Amino acid sequence: GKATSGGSEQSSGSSQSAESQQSSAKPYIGCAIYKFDDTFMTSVRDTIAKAAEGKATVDIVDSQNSQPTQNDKVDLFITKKVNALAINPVDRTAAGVLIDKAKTANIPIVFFNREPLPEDMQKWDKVYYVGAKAEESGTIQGQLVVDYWKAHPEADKNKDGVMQYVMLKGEPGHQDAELRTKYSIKAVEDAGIKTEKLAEDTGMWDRVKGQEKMAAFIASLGDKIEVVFANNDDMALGAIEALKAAGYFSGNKFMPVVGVDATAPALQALEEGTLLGTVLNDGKNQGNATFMLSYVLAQGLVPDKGNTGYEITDGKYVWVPYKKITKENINDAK
Amino acid sequence: MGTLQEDYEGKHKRRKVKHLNGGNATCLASVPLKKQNIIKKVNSIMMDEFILEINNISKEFPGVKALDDVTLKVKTGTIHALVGENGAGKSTLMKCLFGIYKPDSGQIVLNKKRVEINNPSDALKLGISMIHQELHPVPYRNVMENIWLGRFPEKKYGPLSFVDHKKMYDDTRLLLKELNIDIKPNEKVANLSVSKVQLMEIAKAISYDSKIIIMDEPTSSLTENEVEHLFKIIKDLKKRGVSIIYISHKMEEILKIADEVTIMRDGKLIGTWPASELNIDMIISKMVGRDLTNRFPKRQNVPGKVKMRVENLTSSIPNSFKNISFEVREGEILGVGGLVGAQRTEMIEAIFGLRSVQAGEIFINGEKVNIKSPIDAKKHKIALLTEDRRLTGIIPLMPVLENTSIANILKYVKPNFLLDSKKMRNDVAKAVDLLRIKTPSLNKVIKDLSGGNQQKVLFARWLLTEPEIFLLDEPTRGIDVGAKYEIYTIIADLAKQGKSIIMISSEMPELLGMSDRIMVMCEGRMSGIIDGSKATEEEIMRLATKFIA
Amino acid sequence: MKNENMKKIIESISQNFIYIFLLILIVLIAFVNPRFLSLVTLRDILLQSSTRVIIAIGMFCILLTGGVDLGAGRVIGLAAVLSASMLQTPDYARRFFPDLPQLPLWLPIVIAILAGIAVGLLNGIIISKFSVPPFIATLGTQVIAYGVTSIYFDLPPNNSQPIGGLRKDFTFIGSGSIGGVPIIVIIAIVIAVIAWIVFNKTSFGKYTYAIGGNRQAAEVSGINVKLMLLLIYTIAGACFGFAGVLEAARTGGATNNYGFMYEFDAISACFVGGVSTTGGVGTVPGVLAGVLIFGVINYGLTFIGINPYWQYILKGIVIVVAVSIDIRKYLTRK
Amino acid sequence: MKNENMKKIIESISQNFIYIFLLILIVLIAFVNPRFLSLVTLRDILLQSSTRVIIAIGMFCILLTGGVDLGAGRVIGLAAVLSASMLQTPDYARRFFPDLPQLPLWLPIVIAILAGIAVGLLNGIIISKFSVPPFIATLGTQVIAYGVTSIYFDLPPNNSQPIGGLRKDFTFIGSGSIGGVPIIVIIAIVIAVIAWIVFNKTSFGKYTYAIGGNRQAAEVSGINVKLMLLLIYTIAGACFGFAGVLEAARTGGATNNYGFMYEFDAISACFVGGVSTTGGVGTVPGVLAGVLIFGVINYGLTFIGINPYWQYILKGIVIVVAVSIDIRKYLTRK
Ligand SMILES: Nc1ncnc2c1ncn2[C@@H]1O[C@H](COP(=O)(O)OP(=O)(O)OP(=O)(O)O)[C@@H](O)[C@H]1O
Ligand SMILES: Nc1ncnc2c1ncn2[C@@H]1O[C@H](COP(=O)(O)OP(=O)(O)OP(=O)(O)O)[C@@H](O)[C@H]1O
Ligand SMILES: [Mg+2]
Ligand SMILES: [Mg+2]
Repeated sequence: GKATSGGSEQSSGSSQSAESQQSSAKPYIGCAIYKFDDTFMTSVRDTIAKAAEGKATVDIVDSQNSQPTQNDKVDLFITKKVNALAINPVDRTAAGVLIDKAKTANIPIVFFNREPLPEDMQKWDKVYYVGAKAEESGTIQGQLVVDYWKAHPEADKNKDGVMQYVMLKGEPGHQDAELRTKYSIKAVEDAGIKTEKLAEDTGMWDRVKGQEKMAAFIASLGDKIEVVFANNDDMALGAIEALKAAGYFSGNKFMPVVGVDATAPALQALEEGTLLGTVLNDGKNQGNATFMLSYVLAQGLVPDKGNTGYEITDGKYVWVPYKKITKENINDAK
Repeated sequence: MGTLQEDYEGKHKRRKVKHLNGGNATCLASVPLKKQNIIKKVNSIMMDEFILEINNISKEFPGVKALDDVTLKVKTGTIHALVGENGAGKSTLMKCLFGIYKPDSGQIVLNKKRVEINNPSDALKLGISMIHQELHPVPYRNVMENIWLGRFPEKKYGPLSFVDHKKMYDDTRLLLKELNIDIKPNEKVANLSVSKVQLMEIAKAISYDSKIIIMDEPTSSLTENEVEHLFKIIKDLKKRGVSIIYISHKMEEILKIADEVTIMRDGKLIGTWPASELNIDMIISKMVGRDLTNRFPKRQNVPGKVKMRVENLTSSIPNSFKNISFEVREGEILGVGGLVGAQRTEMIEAIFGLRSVQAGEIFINGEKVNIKSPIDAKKHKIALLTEDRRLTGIIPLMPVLENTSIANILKYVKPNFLLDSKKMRNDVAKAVDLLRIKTPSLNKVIKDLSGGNQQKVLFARWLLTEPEIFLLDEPTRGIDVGAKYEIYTIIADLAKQGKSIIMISSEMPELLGMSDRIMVMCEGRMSGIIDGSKATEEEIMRLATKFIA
Repeated sequence: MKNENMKKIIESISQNFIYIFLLILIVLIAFVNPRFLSLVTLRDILLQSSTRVIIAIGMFCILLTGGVDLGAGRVIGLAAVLSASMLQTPDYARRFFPDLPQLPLWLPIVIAILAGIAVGLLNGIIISKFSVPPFIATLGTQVIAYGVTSIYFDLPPNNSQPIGGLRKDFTFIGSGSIGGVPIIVIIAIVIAVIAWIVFNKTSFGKYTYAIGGNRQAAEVSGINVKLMLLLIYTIAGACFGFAGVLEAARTGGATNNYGFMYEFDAISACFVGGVSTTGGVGTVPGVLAGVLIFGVINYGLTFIGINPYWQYILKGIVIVVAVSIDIRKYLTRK
Repeated sequence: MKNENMKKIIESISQNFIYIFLLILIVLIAFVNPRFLSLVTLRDILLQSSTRVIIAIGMFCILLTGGVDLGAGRVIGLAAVLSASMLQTPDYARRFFPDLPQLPLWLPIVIAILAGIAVGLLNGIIISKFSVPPFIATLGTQVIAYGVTSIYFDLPPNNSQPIGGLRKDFTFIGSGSIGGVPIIVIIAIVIAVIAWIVFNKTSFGKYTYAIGGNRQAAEVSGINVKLMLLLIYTIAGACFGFAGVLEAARTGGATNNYGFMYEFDAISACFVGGVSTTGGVGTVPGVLAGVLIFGVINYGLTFIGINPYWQYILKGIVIVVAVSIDIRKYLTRK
């Protein structure tokens, strides 16, 4: 049979998957994404599907942003006797239970994009992780702002040496939202710059909400705002719309805004000079490494640099770092 | 949480005690035949005691003073009739007694003791039960669950108690047998006809074994036979020392069974008289505050050429009406008689396009017409006043203005698509005046009107559409005599103008008093058409039971 | 006499409770931060409430009949994605349709609204023809609409990337002003006025009230109830579709998640604005007040910097309190 | 005679339509992949349906009265977070309460259920005491419950991090088996049996039907409707709370997002299982069939590898088709 891939073709190839797994020796991999329509995860799953072509059968399923649903899907994969699991956890703390399940069924498991806790990773030797350190995206956001702050003294509008900022958070309780919020500010303070939070509110990852919350911030705080942090690009772009409406980005009125994801519209905004910078999570390499690891594991081999093409740290981790994206290196993200 | 639970269990315990005592209704229902004499003695002692005194009750709804200092005293073991025009406040007074409404002032004295009745449960505990004017069945449950609702017999298994279905079934069967009502205990109520539901409600009210039973228009959807039967039951109850408060618009009934009559008008008490001192005309004049000598207006209509002809109309549901053929002329009033269940409603709704037919043709002015929905019917200038005003008539939260004009509203659409509200308001106001509808304003929502006035609004609704054929299904159900006369006048007037009228009625006098011809139905078939001027009650009854084995 | 007057005042307060409630809210927020009382604030709130007004009016039509539409949000998402995908600037790097010629502005807008109409029509058919209760019918079509949107959004080369780079003439609808008044506000006002006229001055409006008030009675009165329901759900679908277009224009982008849960905002606004849950009762001004109450809450609480979690709690309390007071009008019992 | 028999067969098919529907679904899926018919599959589906059964039964009580609870999901989240926060292993690095001594297993579970009861009671009070329609009341409390959960979840030192490291004795409830049957399945069966007894054999159950069938009838028959409603919402709250606990135990973790939108799954299952939208009609076996239908769909479609987006579409179609056929039973008119 033919390898399945993401997207709509998957349904057509699917009926063959179970058979192919029996009839040919092709490894069969079960892959669960935390949320199918997440911008970044879409590029990861597309890469996984492409990498699998001709090599393995990959079933990619949606956990609908719900850990219980993901557990259900993993049970199903175990029932279907996959050779390896590639899991993008909804809650990283829930990885422990998934590892127990995998261990009982003796199916190697590769987590990606969201790092399980170290103590869970130690539970078994056939557990791997591919991805970035989540806090790194926040740190890079902080660095982007620090670079700008240092290069542009006029950024300190009230000249008090303190960076007055507003924060647009993702969905409350979402781990990326919490980590990015925390580490972006930490990076600024680590660079020796004092900060003052003027306001913080949740934009629910959403462009519309980002725009509306920003409008209220501007009305309430006026020119006091010196920097805008947004947990993702969509909210950053919403904020930019609100800023434009308030007269920013025309004439010499500028506001540094940073996001995460390096989405296409964000790159456009970078080129226009409205977005100061964003952070690229390297979906291609994450997807590739995830596939290669699970592919090797599914064949019963032990992964190493030779058979996967990626450096394996501590025998368990493949680190795919985040990249800082500004107008200068925009092509790295295209 | 704990206390709620206890409260709930407490109620169960009480009920259980009642069953242990053997004081359940079925036993009692079977008692009187054997112990009649003893009970009679009891009666003669207590006859002059007031078991219930409702003193100086007032109740105001937004914009209406429904009760104004009303006092009502009921003696033990008597049948006390309560009469008054629509909107006089009868139901409201009873709802205050039954704990559905809380009166603004006044007090209730039961057995010489002042009582607080805050909800129906209190009333039932104090020995007061009620048959409501608007029926209250739970449609998707069966008859026995409806009857014993709120007090199911239970069996105990250790700390748990479960409903005792067998006992409930047997109790129900006994109760219905005792009352001679032919309904199966486990029949779904949704499958019962209106009259059966009414009978079930009567059985339910009696099953409480109460000292006082309120009956708010219990006969509004019963046939003569069933009414007679109910009277027998009532007399039995009376013998047992039960007091009955009886509300009805049917004067004959009242004089037949009431011991005393209390008359109300506009929320005020007019007085209480022994029934023996009253006659129909006296009651009516006290009720409406003026003399009303004739029950029916003089009709001056002259039937002309055939307006509508129905041929071989047969329902697509088995057991419903079949092979109905008749005609109605211009300026003619065709009465339709029969027992409840005779499928008159189904037949007339089929003509109006509300129900599907398997066969049959309808001709209007000699031309065959195809009526598939009320829209078609309206196109052919037919109007239908339905039987159940609450279900298919009023739009409760809509003002009187829109409720009256809704069927005719397209007439008020101006070329710019907007409504000509001025014209609409004028027309409605005229109709409201003509029918003497009692409403504080045209903007009052219709649910706040009394039942009779609601019925008149519905009449006005169809009057505005200026139809040529009126289908009236029990047009005066639940309407007071004064208003009835007004409606009869309108019907007669319409006929005089050449309109054709088909009027279903379960009231013999109405049929005899208003119809040019009377068609009688039995078991879904037509059992005969007789001349209105020559017809007698006996003949109608004979035809109404013609096909009943 | 005095008592009478008192009574009348109390009566009229309770009748107009929501408008008073709105006032109280504004005063409270202004008390915390007086800068809230400014033209900019007013403009922002009106701007943010504009699309909501359109959605709420669509929902109002449906609620009046005694129905409900749980799919409004997903229709908005569909329309937003559709219109945005066809209205990108020709030079944008990651176009949805790389080779699409420049379309006349109205065409994609009409297509998006037609999509809304299609879903509305489907709802209408399921509800009126197959007698499925609206709650379930729209629960079902909502899932379908989301699936369709996601499949479209996932088409290559877009692959679930946020759609950006929208044409200026399109975003102008969402962010431009005429004589200082935002275009989008003008649109909302026009639609509200039309709705007011329809529900107060036309037979269509009266029929809608009648159907919600007593469907059987409406049928007997010769109203073609099924046709009316079909029309009403279709009109509502058009409103939702149009609102989706405006959301895309306003934010300059779209994803398949646009509109998520908007139906609940709209339903809440209608109920708080005095629309009955069983149908047949409600007014257009009431709905506007309901929308504005939430607009003021959303904006105002962010304005005075209330923690997002507390915003949730306050919003919940407002819904419950407002409705429980408003409902007193109809409780004549006892 | 023959005709009569035919009619009876058709009648009984339409009366038992959902069970037949369930069968058809299973056959269809098994046709695509015969391996679907296995004990493991059955076990998986039962396992996944267990908490859903509990939630659906809580919802069933409420739907029977003619009400609805839009807050079920948020109560589940609250209970999951509460129980998880108090049941972490003592040596886990990031404990929610760093110094909490080892509590007896039942205590946090009881606390979590009590939280569910509290929300249920609040709903009950708002609905019965203040006559707020259930739809709005629970829409309001739902937002409040989410706010409270999020605030708790955000308490330092947790700061909105997913709660993990749950005790083995706790997770055993969610993943252990007794004699090959998962504990959680046993729990669900026990609860379903109790519910069946309550609704068929006790006055409480029958009064619930009466309240939904005709509230006025229940009132004038002396049933304390307000008290009943209070009790029913409270019982439902307890069910939701308990389901939340089980979700935490099953996944070995919890976040404030647990349970999000579960109410719609429960409502859909009930409606598909023949519960009436207006109340007073429905059976426990019907509800179980409804839950299983969705269990089979969720599991089966993934099993045969259908693209998640297409799964949405199919699910929507199932809801609409199943209900529209089931509803025929009640359409006796004409
Ligand atoms: N819930 C209510 N809200 C407002 N007004 C009401 C309400 N119920 C009754 N009324 C008004 O109170 C008055 C008395 O009504 P009631 O129903 O007691 O009359 P009735 O004597 O029973 O008439 P009928 O013979 O038509 O049943 C009427 O004017 C009616 O409009
Ligand atoms: N078997 C049944 N199933 C469902 N509804 C029924 C059934 N029998 C009667 N009904 C309903 O009860 C009502 C009473 O109608 P029925 O045919 O028994 O009496 P009728 O003579 O036609 O009417 P009326 O009460 O005007 O004399 C009708 O509206 C009908 O819809
Ligand atoms: Mg500064
Ligand atoms: Mg009355």
